[in-house]
Amino acid sequence: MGKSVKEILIDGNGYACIQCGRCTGSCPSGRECSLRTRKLIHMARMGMDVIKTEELWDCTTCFTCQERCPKEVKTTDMIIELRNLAVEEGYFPTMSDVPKIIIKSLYDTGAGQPLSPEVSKIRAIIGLKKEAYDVSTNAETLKKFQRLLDGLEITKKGGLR
Amino acid sequence: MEDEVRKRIAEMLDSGEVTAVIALKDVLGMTTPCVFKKGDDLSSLRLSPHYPLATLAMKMHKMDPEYKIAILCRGCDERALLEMAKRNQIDMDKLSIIGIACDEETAKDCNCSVPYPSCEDLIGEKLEELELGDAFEDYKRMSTAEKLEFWKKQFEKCNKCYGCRNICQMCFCKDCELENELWLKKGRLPPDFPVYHLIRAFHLAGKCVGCGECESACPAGIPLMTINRLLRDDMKELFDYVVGNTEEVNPLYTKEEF
Amino acid sequence: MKRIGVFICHCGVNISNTVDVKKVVEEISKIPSVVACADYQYMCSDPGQDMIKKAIKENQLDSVVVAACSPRMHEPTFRATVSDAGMNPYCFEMSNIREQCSWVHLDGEKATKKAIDLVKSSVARASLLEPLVSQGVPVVPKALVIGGGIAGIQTSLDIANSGYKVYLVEKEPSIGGHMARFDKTFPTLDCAACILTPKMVDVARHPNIELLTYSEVESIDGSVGNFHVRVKKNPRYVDMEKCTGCGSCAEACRLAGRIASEFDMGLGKRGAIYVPFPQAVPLRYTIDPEKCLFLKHGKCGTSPKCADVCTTDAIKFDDKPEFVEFDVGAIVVATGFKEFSAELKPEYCYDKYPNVMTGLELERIFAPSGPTGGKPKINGKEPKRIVFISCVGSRDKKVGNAYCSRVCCMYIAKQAHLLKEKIPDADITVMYTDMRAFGKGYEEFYERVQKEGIKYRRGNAAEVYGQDGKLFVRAEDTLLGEPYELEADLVVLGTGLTPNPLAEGIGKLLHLSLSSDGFFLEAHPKLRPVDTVIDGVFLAGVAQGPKDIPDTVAQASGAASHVVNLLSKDEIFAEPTIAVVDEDACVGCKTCMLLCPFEAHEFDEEKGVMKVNAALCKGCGSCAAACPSGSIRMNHFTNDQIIAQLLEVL
Amino acid sequence: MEEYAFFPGCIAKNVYPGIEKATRIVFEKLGIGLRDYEYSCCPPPGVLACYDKPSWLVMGARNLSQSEKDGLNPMTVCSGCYGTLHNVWYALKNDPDLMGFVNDHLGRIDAEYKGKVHPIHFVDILKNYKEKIAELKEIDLGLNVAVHYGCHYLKPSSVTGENSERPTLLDELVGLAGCKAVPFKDGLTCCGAGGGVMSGEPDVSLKIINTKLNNMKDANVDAIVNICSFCHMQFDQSQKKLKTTEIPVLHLNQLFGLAFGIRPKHLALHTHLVSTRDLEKKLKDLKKGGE
Repeated sequence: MGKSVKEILIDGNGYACIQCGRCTGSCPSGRECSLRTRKLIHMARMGMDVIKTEELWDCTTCFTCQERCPKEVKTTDMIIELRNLAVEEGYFPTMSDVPKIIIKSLYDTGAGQPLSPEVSKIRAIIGLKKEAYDVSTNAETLKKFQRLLDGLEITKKGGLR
Repeated sequence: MEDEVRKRIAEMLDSGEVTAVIALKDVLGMTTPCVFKKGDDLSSLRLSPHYPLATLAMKMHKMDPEYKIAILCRGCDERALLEMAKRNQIDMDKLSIIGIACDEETAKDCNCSVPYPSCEDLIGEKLEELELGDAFEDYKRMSTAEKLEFWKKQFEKCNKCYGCRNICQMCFCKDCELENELWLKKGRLPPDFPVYHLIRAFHLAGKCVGCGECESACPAGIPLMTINRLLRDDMKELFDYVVGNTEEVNPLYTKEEF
Repeated sequence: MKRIGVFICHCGVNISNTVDVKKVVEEISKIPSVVACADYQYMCSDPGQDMIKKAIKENQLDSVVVAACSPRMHEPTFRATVSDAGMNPYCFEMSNIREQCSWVHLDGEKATKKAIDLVKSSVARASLLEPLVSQGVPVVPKALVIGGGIAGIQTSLDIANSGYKVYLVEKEPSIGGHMARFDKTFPTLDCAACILTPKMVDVARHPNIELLTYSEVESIDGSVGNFHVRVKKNPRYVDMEKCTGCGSCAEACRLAGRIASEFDMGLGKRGAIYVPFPQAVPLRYTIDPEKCLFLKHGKCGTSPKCADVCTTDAIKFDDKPEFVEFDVGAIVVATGFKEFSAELKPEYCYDKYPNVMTGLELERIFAPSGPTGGKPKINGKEPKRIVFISCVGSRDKKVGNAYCSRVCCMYIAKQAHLLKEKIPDADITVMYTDMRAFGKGYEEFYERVQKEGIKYRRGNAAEVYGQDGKLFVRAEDTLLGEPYELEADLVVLGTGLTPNPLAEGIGKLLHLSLSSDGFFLEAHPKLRPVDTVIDGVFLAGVAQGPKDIPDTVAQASGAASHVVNLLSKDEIFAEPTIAVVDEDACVGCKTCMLLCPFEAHEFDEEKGVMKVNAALCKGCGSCAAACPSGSIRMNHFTNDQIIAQLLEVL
Repeated sequence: MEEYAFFPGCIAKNVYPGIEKATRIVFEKLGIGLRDYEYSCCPPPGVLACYDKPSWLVMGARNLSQSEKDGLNPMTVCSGCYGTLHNVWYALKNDPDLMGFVNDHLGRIDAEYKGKVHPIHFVDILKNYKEKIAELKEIDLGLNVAVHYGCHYLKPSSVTGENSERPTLLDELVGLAGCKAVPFKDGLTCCGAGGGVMSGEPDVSLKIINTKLNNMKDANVDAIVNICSFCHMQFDQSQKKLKTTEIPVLHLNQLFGLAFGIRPKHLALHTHLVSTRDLEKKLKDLKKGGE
């Protein structure tokens, strides 16, 4: 299922890029850090180690670059795909633990952001059920959900199996 | 219902509104197409089994466009007339219609979703929301290879009697391409797969009004309506065009892009 | 049995490198009907052609097959060859063993086998070919030119100077087009008016040119050599004969200076009675019926002031549209372009801030006849910090324009230069994608402009935003790899060229095709750039695709030479490879009529059958394919010919 | 009655339950039914889609499949959830192979997604109820607000069909509560939380939101109104960390709740990290003035 850099470039229309820089000029993250969307695409096309760069993880996926691209290059979509590839290849520079925590929580409760006892109390005070109705409400459903996750790569990558 | 039709025909002929009425009558226990004129005995008039009358109207119209005719007209007949008019074969303004609605049994038998013509003074009950179900569900489930096998088997039965073409209301060419040696060699049976039937299918795309006569005419029992009905469905799905329902030009016959 | 000659070309080594030509000759010679078969290195060369001619005479050939390249280029060559030798040119058949064989296969053995099959199939077809004769049609020695910009002006003058009558139709009150709006032209900095207005005057004075301004082509019938044209002259409400162009009416108009002038891109003002610009040709006034108080409300004070002051009694409020009809032998379409609508790039805020303007608007600011009298003032002040943004609406698939507009890089350079000249202390930055200075003297001009201190920063602008009355442009300097922001007093958008939406109607009247970019499609992108697929209809200028002035003028002269070439003939011969209706089999269902893209089918009411107008039919075959009864036969592409050809390769 | 499957998303139920509450109140008053389903996390495009996209697709499709048998379209109150569900729907709709892949996995738990229901953002429902909202309004809030869409609601426009450069919907909607959407510099930029940046690169994330908050502050707004629970969390939590601005943060449904006369406490405003006390005081004064 994983795509190579070349496939990512083809699917994302990356070879159409004319390096005009409208993506980087539009990038709210690039103003605050070293992320240069244009450069990432250039590196990918030149066969450089784009997936090893830390900047790849500075994108907030706001899609402004993709929106402004005059050549219909799917810059944001490509960054997401390149990150997938980076994870597959083991380059995951900054937030190595965070996804694992989230994946664990997702597996245990079905929620990326689990309910804390404090919020549970607040829920009751404002007239909601203490716990929301969701995948964890019914033990049988949660088990099925976990079975679904067991068959997906995410649990492997998240260190759950 | 027959009486009502008789009354209507008598009125039209007596008043001089029309000179002739194309209908069906009983001849020695067989229902045959016929022309009633003023003073004719109408007791032999029959309504069933149905038989396509549009071709007859077209032929009479071509002989003398000023001759005033009325025609006994079901939903399929009307659709056929409309498609003929679009192809410059008949002038609907010069034709009177005696609209009759088909009963549920006939409609279901024909798998017809519009078993009535659009005229106002309709004879019989208009069946508007008929539940037909998908008659071709089994066929649609087949794979392409299975479909090919299916048709090979069906078309092998063909003995090239031309019955399907001869009865077809939409076949009004003077020289039929199916008799052109270029495509179909004389004396070869069954005709080369799938030439005969595919030429017919191509010619009927956007043209077939779904009357079902070809299938009833076929002595070999080839399910011809499966092809034609699916073609009608495709026209609906691809171009939102229902053959015989609108005055619109057939989308296959235009230069415009879709 | 027919006597067929087959000639196999090596095309240098293009064919013979992959295909074993000797083997092909050997196999083809075995066919009984082939009485002569030979090969040669260059069949299209003189000796090659002579070889064919000799073989025709020696062997009394009925048909000839040449197996070589694509027929696109050389079918006409060989048709002429066989014709020279006394054979009917339509008994010639070409087999393409280069593009369809040697160029696309690597395995020589298989390619040779395929070449043999291809030639065999051509022989099969050749044995069924029939002689066809072209019919001559007399040519009307006049031309119609649609559009009065520089392209239309140049074409008209060239045709008229060759001695043929020209009708020049322009929809605006004056000819001149976009070029009349420009101040100076790159890279020589000639003043546009100085080089254009003399030509405009020449057009007006030329005895062979009939100028129809403020007019539109209503209908065009007929075909090459014999077009019938109907033109609608819109009412000017001013008598062209009486008006002297003195201008007192415009001064007197109650709405003088109150209506946005189209010619000035809305930056300047005019009255309800106006000329678009002082050098207009014809210099005759026009009343705008949408704005004129008298025409709209039937009342203008106590009496219309224009009429009051006109000394020649030229105001004609009861003016009506007039229709003119005439015949021409050829037509040139020179409908020009429309500037890209900058509001389609909302991130540049063109519609939000008055000091974001388009290139064409800045031209009017520079022009001495423009709203600021040529002084570069924005809101009454000289801008000091100026940013140019290139590729606005060009090379931009987001707005549907994949193409480069070819003029923006250079007009930006020119405008930057002019601004620097007028405001020496201005800080001017050009944000660009790529620099394209491809024309004669262009690169040199680009260099000069950079030496003058204009900053070129690679990387196009991402967005423009306003803050506290100031304007900022954001971009990445792609050479430094750094995003940056610039404050600007003026942002100029290097807007590109888009197809003129008004040309769409003309295209429909003439059945012209469009390229994927929306401009008119030429007959061949390289070898026939001024022809269209419709015989007798030619293209000039930006109507065919973005161009600068030198290229426009060159193409306009090219179109004129094609027109003259056509008009100089007494008769033209249409291709006989057209559709023919078998009247006995036709049932008159009119299916062919609905499908014909050239409206060549007519219904014969009397016989109740269809007939084909030989002059209009292009032989596309749509009708023959759709005819349910098979009553339409395509000359030269009959069913039996095609099937014989197919059966050989199956 | 018009009815939707309510997809609250993790934040609105587990972190800012005021959003869930406000949504239920507003929709009840508008007479729009909301039905609950056994949903999981959307899952977010930042962490999950970047980590393993196929898993993200399958989990997203599982959520979409929940209400399919009832024919109800899932409604989200978070542009992030909307982005995930909408992108999953769009990708599957246009790619039968991908649909097959997803259903192979769903088949393991006897589920199937046929693509018959599609996600909808709650503002796209509210925009058809402008008159009803105006009728239900009890208090003209009279606030100057900064509106925030959340990137995934607007972009990519080729998928969302929205006008990503000049959206006007929120200006109109806050107007119904008597508020004015004040323009501010870079009004449409990202809040800086998405793409895993909030958790992975907190410094970058804070810099982005800090610039954004200061732009809002320069425009003198009384509150930030958002339609995305995730941005809501970023606006509220980051102000606590940055301590440079103190602009109350309201989800649009909370704003409507206030305008409909619901007490702030019932909308859990008091649990926000940035104090809404000044805002509440202003409302109290307004109410008194009104009486």
